[in-house]
Amino acid sequence: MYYRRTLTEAQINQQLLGTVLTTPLWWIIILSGLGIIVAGAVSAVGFMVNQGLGVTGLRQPVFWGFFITNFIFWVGISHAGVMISAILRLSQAEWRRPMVRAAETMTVFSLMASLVMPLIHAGRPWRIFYWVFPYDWARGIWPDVRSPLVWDPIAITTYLLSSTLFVYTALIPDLAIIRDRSTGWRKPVYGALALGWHGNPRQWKLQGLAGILLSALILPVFVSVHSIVSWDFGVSLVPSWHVTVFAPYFVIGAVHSGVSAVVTLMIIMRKLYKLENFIWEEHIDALARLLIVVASAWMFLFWLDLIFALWLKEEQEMTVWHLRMFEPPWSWLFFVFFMASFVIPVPLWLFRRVRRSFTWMLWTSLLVNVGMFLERFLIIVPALMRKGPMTFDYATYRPSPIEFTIIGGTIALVASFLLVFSKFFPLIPLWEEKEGQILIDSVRVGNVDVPGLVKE
Amino acid sequence: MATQTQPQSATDRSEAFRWSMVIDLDRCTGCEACVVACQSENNVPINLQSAYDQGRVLEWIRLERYWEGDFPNIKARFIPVLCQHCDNAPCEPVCPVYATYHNNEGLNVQVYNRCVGTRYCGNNCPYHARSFNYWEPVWPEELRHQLNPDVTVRTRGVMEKCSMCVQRIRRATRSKTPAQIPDGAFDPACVQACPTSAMTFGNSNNPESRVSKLREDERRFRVFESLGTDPNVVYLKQVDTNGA
Amino acid sequence: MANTQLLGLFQDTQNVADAMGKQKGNRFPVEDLDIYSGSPFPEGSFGEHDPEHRLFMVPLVGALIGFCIGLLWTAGTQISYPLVTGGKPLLSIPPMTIIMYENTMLGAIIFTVLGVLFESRLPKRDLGLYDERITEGYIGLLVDCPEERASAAEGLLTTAGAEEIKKA
Amino acid sequence: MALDEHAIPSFPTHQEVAKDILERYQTVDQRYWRWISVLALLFVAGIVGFVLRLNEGFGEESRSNWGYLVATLSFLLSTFLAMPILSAGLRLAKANWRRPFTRINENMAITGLLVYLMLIPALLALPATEGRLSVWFDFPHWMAFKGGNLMVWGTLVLIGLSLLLLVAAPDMAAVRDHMPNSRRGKIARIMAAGWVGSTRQWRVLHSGALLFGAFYLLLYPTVQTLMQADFQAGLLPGIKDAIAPATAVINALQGAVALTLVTMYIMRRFGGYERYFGIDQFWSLAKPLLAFSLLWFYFWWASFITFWYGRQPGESELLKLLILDSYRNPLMISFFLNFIGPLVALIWNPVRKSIWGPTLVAAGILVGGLINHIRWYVSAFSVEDPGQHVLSPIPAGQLPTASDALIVVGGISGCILLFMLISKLIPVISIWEVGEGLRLVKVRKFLGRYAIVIAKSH
Repeated sequence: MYYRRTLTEAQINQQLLGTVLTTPLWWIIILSGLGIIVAGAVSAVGFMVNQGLGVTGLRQPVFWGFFITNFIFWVGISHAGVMISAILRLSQAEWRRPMVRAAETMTVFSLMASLVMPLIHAGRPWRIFYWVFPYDWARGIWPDVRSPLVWDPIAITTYLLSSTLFVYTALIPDLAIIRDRSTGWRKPVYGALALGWHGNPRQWKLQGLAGILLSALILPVFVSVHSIVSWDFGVSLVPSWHVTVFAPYFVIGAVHSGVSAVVTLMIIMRKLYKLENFIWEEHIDALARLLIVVASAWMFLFWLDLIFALWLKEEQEMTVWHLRMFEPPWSWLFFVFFMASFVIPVPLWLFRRVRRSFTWMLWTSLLVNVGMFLERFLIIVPALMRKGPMTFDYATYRPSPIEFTIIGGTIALVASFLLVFSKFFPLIPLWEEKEGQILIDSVRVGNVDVPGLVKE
Repeated sequence: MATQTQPQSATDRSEAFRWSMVIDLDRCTGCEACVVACQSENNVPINLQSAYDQGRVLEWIRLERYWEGDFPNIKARFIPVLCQHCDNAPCEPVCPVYATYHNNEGLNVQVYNRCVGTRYCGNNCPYHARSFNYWEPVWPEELRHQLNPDVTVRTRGVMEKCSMCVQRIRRATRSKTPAQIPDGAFDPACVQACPTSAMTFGNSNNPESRVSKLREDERRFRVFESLGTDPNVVYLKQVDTNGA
Repeated sequence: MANTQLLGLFQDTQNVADAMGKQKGNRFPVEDLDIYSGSPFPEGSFGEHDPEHRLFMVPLVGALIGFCIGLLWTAGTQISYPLVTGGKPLLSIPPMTIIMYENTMLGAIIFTVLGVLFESRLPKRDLGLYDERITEGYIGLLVDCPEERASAAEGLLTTAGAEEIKKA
Repeated sequence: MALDEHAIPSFPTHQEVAKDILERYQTVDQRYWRWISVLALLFVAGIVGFVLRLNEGFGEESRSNWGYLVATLSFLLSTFLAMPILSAGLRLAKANWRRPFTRINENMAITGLLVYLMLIPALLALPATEGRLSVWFDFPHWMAFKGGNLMVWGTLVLIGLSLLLLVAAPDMAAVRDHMPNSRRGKIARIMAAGWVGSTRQWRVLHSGALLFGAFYLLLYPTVQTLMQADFQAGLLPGIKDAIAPATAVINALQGAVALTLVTMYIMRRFGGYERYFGIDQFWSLAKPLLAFSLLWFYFWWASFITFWYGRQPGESELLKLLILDSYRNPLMISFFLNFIGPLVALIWNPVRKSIWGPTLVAAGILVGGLINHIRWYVSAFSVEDPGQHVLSPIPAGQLPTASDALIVVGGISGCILLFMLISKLIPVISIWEVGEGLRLVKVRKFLGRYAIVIAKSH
């Protein structure tokens, strides 16, 4: 219902395939820039593996730090993709069209980034390959399925595989389009990828069904993944981790950060790829409305967490929360987290002017993700610092430059993945845009035309 | 499902051995002899100043000092903290690779070459009994030859903790029936070294052993009983009436 | 008797709908008519016959397989390594449930994708009679008919307003 | 919306709808009175049961008597009082299929009056906050604990009622003009509050409806939190189940959808409203019903796995009480009715896309919900000493006595009674909203078929 101007299929092809069929200069520049950062991070990892985890800031009793924070952060980001595309597909929301694929690809790549984290944070990463993949027979013992650390890789691999298949299935018709446009060596490649797609009614019908069915199947997975991540903490005995509300709290928080990330991504895409005809104020507006709801639900669960943490008046719970909220530097971080992820953005989003301004939305959505990173950090570290009354080795945690480099590296990694993907595949699904163009209509009420849709 | 999910106790009481320890805090002077003994017996690297600065101390048993009572009648107390070998050990089920599990002699064992170093067990241990090898362990040249051949030298990246000197247990119980092993026939290094014999070690499945008797002492308490970890190490302490 | 194929290319979607009607009217069975379009149209827009499929059974099969794998895997691990950890039962059902759930979903999803590909008759090795303008807004109407009726079909396509007609 | 080829779908005009609904509204037939009398009878029986309980007093020793009253209270809160959320939410989401049943949901807000009355004995049955854990921590007892509850619940009920009155104004105006001289017509004149349908009035109505809806949405979780914290967690020693209020909200939404479905079915079957509650409504509501059924399990599981794995002494005892021993069978029943049943039935589109399918599932969900609330609250009220750290002894499951049963039945039928009464004062189908919907729909020829175009203003 958001179609201001109608485009012919030819125009859509020509405008959305521009970057796929030609290589702009800025693309090379940005990519190489990101490549340098990634290279830096990789060498940092190498140094760490070579020297041992001593090069990080980790110490007794803070066994987990930035790496696990970053792991949760990226899993969180990955939750927007499926959430947006699946829920909006199922509810047939029209404004989903330009953003579904970008969101889904972001899911895939941020999941990859998150998978790296637990691998490199382990004491003997080379032995991890005993742990998850490939299931080895030589070692003589299989992983203990009772451990949450075994649930994690299983859940995340499931999620990764499913969303990859999800992306590919919806990509086939567009691959056919590129096949017909492209020349030279590209043609056979895309031809093979398109699997000989004709676009006859049968194929289109099943394409539609696949969208619905896969969405319906992936949604439960998406909920389970971050819940399982949250149970890494929930099932432990660490004060302020052992909370029943963690699962939904993590999931909603993930959606909060993820959808914000989608907003950021959409705005940057729009600028880089000149998608003014496809991404409009209305889309960002709709996302912002969604964010208001999500953020409020998340706040509700946050308060539940806080109230019931104090509920039993357990000394250790109190100590942890006191450390989090009132003792610098943690209190500063807490303040920033609270402001950045809720207090500043949400009231702003209540204003239509803010929701419809790309600049405002870009910065607020970035703000949210800064806040959400801090949130995860504050969940993990203060709790470990004060996890027991054994005061003997109370200590603080200060991430080392190595850790910062690696965190930065993951961000660059995801960004460059997205860039490369967008070089070979359109980030906006062409056929869905075209479908939207076909279904657009309007109903005349009095003397205004209310935009509407042909319902099937 | 309902019945399956019933928590069941880890240790089978019908087993021959259930190694446990009783520590009498009223006798402890905090001399740290146990710490030294443990280090030399179990090849625990020497904790230099830098280790303390970094907060990466490797210790299987440590003396925690705590204050009892309020000023002016305030007293410094000592409690030796080692792995409590909990029957419901929080550290065990979270390990993805069975690197730590409960053996049938009531011990919480750590299998170094299974360990990949996720450090989840360390997070989940309320007693801070586990320490992690952040660096490759090194010994001064002159100490190279005192390393105990019965104990593995742990490599970088693995968790380690008190094993109740499992090597001594193995040596003592090898091809013997419980009857052939008199109470107190052998002791872990810390117990052996304790000058005030504040520590007692033995088989608590044998009702005649000193441990079994001391475990019933009215001064008995276990650390963090409220967590339901069901520790195998029991402390004895007179409740101080004029302090606190 | 050998069959031949004709592909009429249209720009106006309405014409395609009419052409379909005409072909049907002239005893070209609807199963022999196919439509190629660059974007999906609501079902039955061209009066084409509704393709039947059995997609909804496929995920269930996958789910079942995934579930069984999960069950064997989790139960198998715990039974074959009877190591007590944290006093948990040797066969702990809650953790098994989580893993079995994930495998069930994975099985369902993989099978769905396979089912979709199979039901939409993909992958095809060669495109056969096809035109690249189809992905640029043209609609292709494919007629599959015996040799001697080809001219009739061609005539109908032209009268219906096909811009170009390709023959196999 | 699916439609078979070449059949031209047709819609009634606004005038037809208005005329039809007003006529149904005007005629009050025998059957209606029969229903009313039966419900009134049951309601009186409930009051009798309440009085029987009353003369055992509110003391410590007789607290367990009130478990079933509180369970009923919470059940009503989680079904009837959750209905306005549904209409408010769908209105915010601009779903067109909501229009025929929004008024049902809003009319249900009237039951708040009865629920509020039931809150008072429930509060009296609670022990003082001193010496036990409570969400009020160390606030003074009366001011915060009971006063706070009364205030927050009262606000919720008030918002619900004002939403109902505000949104009803145009239809009351219609009634006023349709039957000026009858008694109901005169009441309508007052309730319409001089509604003429000016642009300004409509703008006020629309923004007001959104505003009240948003308030209701925001306040409802708070009330559920108080319910859970004060009436359950506050009485179970050593419980730390932060998810419980969220669970209650989710289950409440499930209950609201289910109750809407059942009400629509009954009105189709006995009220002859087939043309308004079509397959579209049932189909569209079946989807959220399925979603909430899945969430029902998810939220239950989230707290179960945490307790099972953490397994501190306090937790294991509570697991025994709520899940493994005392209240296992209630859990099993509601587990089947609220999760397994809906899942198995509703994953099939043919079932979802039918009248009977969702209705049947919904009925089951309502029963299961009631049993689940009994599990929550009767168990909590059967604990002797909420002050202790670890629950012991674990109380056995408590079956309802005759008066308990009367209270449960009476409470529920009382709410239905109120709904039926209000529905003869305020038209049970929103004329203006349905009319608005009809204006936004058109039928057009789309290539080889006819299609419906639905417009959304934004």
